[in-house]
Amino acid sequence: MIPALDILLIVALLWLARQALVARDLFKGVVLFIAFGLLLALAWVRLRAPDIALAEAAIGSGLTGALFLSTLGRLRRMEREAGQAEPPPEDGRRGGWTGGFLTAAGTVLVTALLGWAVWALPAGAPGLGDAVQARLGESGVSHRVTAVLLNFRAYDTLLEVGVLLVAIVAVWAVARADFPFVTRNAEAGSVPPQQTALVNLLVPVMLVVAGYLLWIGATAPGGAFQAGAVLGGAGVLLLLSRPHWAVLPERRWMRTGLAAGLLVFLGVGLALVIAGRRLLEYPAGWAGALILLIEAAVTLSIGLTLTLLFLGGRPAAGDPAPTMTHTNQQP
Amino acid sequence: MSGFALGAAVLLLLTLVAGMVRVVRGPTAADRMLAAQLFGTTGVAVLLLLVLAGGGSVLLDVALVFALLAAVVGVAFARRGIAAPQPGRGGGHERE
Amino acid sequence: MTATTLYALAGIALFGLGLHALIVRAHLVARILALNVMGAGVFMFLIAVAARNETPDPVPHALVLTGIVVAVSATALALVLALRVQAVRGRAGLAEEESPDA
Amino acid sequence: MTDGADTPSLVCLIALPLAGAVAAFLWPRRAPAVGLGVAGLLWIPVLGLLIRLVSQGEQQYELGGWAVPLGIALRADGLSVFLVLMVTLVGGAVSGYATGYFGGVCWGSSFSSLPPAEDGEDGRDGGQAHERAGFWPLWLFLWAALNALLLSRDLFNLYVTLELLGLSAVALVALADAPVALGAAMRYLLVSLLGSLAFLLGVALVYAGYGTLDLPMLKAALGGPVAPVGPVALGLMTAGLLMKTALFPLHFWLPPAHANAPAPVSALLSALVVKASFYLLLRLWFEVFAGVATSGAMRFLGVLGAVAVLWGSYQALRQPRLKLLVAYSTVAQLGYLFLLFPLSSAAAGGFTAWAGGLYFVLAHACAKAVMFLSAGSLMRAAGHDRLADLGRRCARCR
Repeated sequence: MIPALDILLIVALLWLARQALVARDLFKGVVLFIAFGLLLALAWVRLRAPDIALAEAAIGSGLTGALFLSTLGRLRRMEREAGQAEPPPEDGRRGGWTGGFLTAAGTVLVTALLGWAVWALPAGAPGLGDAVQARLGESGVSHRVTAVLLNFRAYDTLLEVGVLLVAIVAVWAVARADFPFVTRNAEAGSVPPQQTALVNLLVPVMLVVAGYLLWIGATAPGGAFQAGAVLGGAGVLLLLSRPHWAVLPERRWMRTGLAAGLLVFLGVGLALVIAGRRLLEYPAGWAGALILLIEAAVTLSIGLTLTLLFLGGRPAAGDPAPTMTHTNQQP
Repeated sequence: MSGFALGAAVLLLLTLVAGMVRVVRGPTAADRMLAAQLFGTTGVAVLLLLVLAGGGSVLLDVALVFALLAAVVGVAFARRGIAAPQPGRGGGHERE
Repeated sequence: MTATTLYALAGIALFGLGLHALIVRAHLVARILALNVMGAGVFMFLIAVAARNETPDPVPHALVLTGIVVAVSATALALVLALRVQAVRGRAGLAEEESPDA
Repeated sequence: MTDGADTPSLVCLIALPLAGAVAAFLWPRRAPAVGLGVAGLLWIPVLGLLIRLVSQGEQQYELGGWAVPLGIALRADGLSVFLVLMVTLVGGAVSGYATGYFGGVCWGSSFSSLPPAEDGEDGRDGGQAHERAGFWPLWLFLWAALNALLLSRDLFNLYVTLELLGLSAVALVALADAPVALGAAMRYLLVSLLGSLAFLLGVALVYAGYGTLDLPMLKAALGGPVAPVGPVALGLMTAGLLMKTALFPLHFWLPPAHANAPAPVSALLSALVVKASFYLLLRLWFEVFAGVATSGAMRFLGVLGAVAVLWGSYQALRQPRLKLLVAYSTVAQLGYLFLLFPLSSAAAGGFTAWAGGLYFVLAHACAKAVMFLSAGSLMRAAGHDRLADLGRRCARCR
């Protein structure tokens, strides 16, 4: 007997996803996607995964939603400046009715095949839960997910912190300083006093919450990712309500802060190698402290990375005056 | 107590369905966004009810993060509206 | 059928929904949205798998946390790239003629 | 199998380029020196690893001191060390070329509106400084991802390396700011992300069915009765990897991406990046899932490869631009690689097929890298790569 709550949640999730994906109006699609993310966090709670629920609430619906919203805003502005009154109609794709039917049939077939494989999964429920439980005492933390992330499978996490740095280098390489948002946001000018008041209230609270999540991660759901995401949320709020921040020139501390997570993580790992241990093989008694050190640096880097990813381009260099012109030719 | 809390949670989820209709039908961008923000608030309420139903106090943290990040989305929406004004029609230019 | 099986199947269904939208939609933002829904489906499947046990298996939880952060990085890069495509071409879509033999 | 705890060559192969990437990001002006330094220093762990492989056989390294399946292990056998050697060789050569390429005049794009970069340090050459600043950290991340992928024996870890590889490769393509390059990068990114997601779902299915992520342990677990989850997971992972390897008919993204990237990037993508996902296919089909993969499926891959050879060569002959020609020839050459699947399962010719296949991988990596680098130099000299006009220009050079 499946609880009504779960059935309702799953039906709502599937329906929202479908609506978000078929919406011709992209703004509608994005808002539906944000709502989808909120319900997804509830689903994680129902599946007894509070760590994921925390991350989803912060990243999945929160920051990703904000990213999509600001992208749509910038797209519309570009379209208007290019003289397109209405957004151009989406091109029809792949040969009309038969093509559409074949695509749909193919997707249904693939999904059915996957569903069949899931349905026929052996009942034994194998997994590594017991192995984690058995070695938890040696990991330096008492929360099992943190033990996996920062100790048993810390190498994955190390590479993944690298992915974050790649993302920022990539965004900076793709979007140059003459990117429209940087200048236009400054021109957008006055921020309503209500927003300033809200931000002044929220940002300190978010900083405290980020610190709390970082600290609690050793013993309970929380940790560097969730804390970094909340920190990133605070950064996005500040970017949105201090227009002059958006044209803040690139500074040394930005690069240092962005790289800090990978630097400390790799540094600790290699120091242990030099000390004759293996990569990220924490000495007994030191594990807890080293994990906290790494997590603190990673939290800082994630927060800064998410903020600067939201900026959507490399910060202006040197001269803070927005003199850059952006070209927006029609092809 | 837990049965009552779960029942109330189901009821709140049902109210979300009403909210979804507003998101889908619009007609203006602000309608959709407000409805989605309502989702966030209802989500917080559902989480608190699940705490009552024995879900553990960790859900309070989730509810806290929910509430904080919903504000980020709200501000992102508002700034988007300011940064992209359309003469005379305010934020409602997504009218279908 | 248990609730976890239902969630696992729902994850697969989300993957399929996203896949279809990724193929049929032309606008880049819509396609990036589709990829995010697909990712959510994979994550839901993994978390449902973890929930089969009496105490949830922490390994899939760690994997999904990693996956969520990777997903937001990729999404940010994709959106910036889509904006650049719009800036240089006037529309956020990919021209079919780009791959001459397609 | 020897545990390499006392010689951290395996770790150095990954940590060195990773540290180099961070350094190149932090000190953009020193980035070329960092890149060349990494390219030179990497030979130490590579040769150390080679010596140990020859003297002691397969090497492995348990990261964090945790035994599999709880922890992650690195593993180096003949196949992976062969490919690591190839990456070090080609990567070093391309790094050398890139110092010259990104040091000189920038072709094809104007950055005149760009303000001076790097805290005003590089005021003299804003545009190239920008391209250069992007190239080195991304290339070093790509290098770290390649080595990590070739040495990993954990499925989820492989997913993370695939993402690291894919994102840095896409960003490298986008370094060429031309409209057509941006479109190509966008297409490449979508394909790459779709491929990663398919792979990840396959990994998730494997974990659901067999409770392990370690490749050798999975191989042992697959020896039992076959549940539908095994073949379906293999199918998903294969589909994702075929997209990334650009096997016909999933090759549509490759020619524009490889042809429009800056020349050193084209060389890296064609010579190394597509080989990484091909290597993973070999691992999965011939080692881990050997009991699951049917000979019919192998023959199917072979047929696709054969069609790719014909189609890619035909398209290459039709191209008006030099770099597009070279890119389509990559599509054809990748087709040859897939002939390995049906040939190696033939009872008699198995060993010959493997030797030939690996020789071909190396030959193609070297030849294609050189071809793209030469094309880049020609483009620099002529200002374009239209085949019809290149001849005249080169005649004048003489």
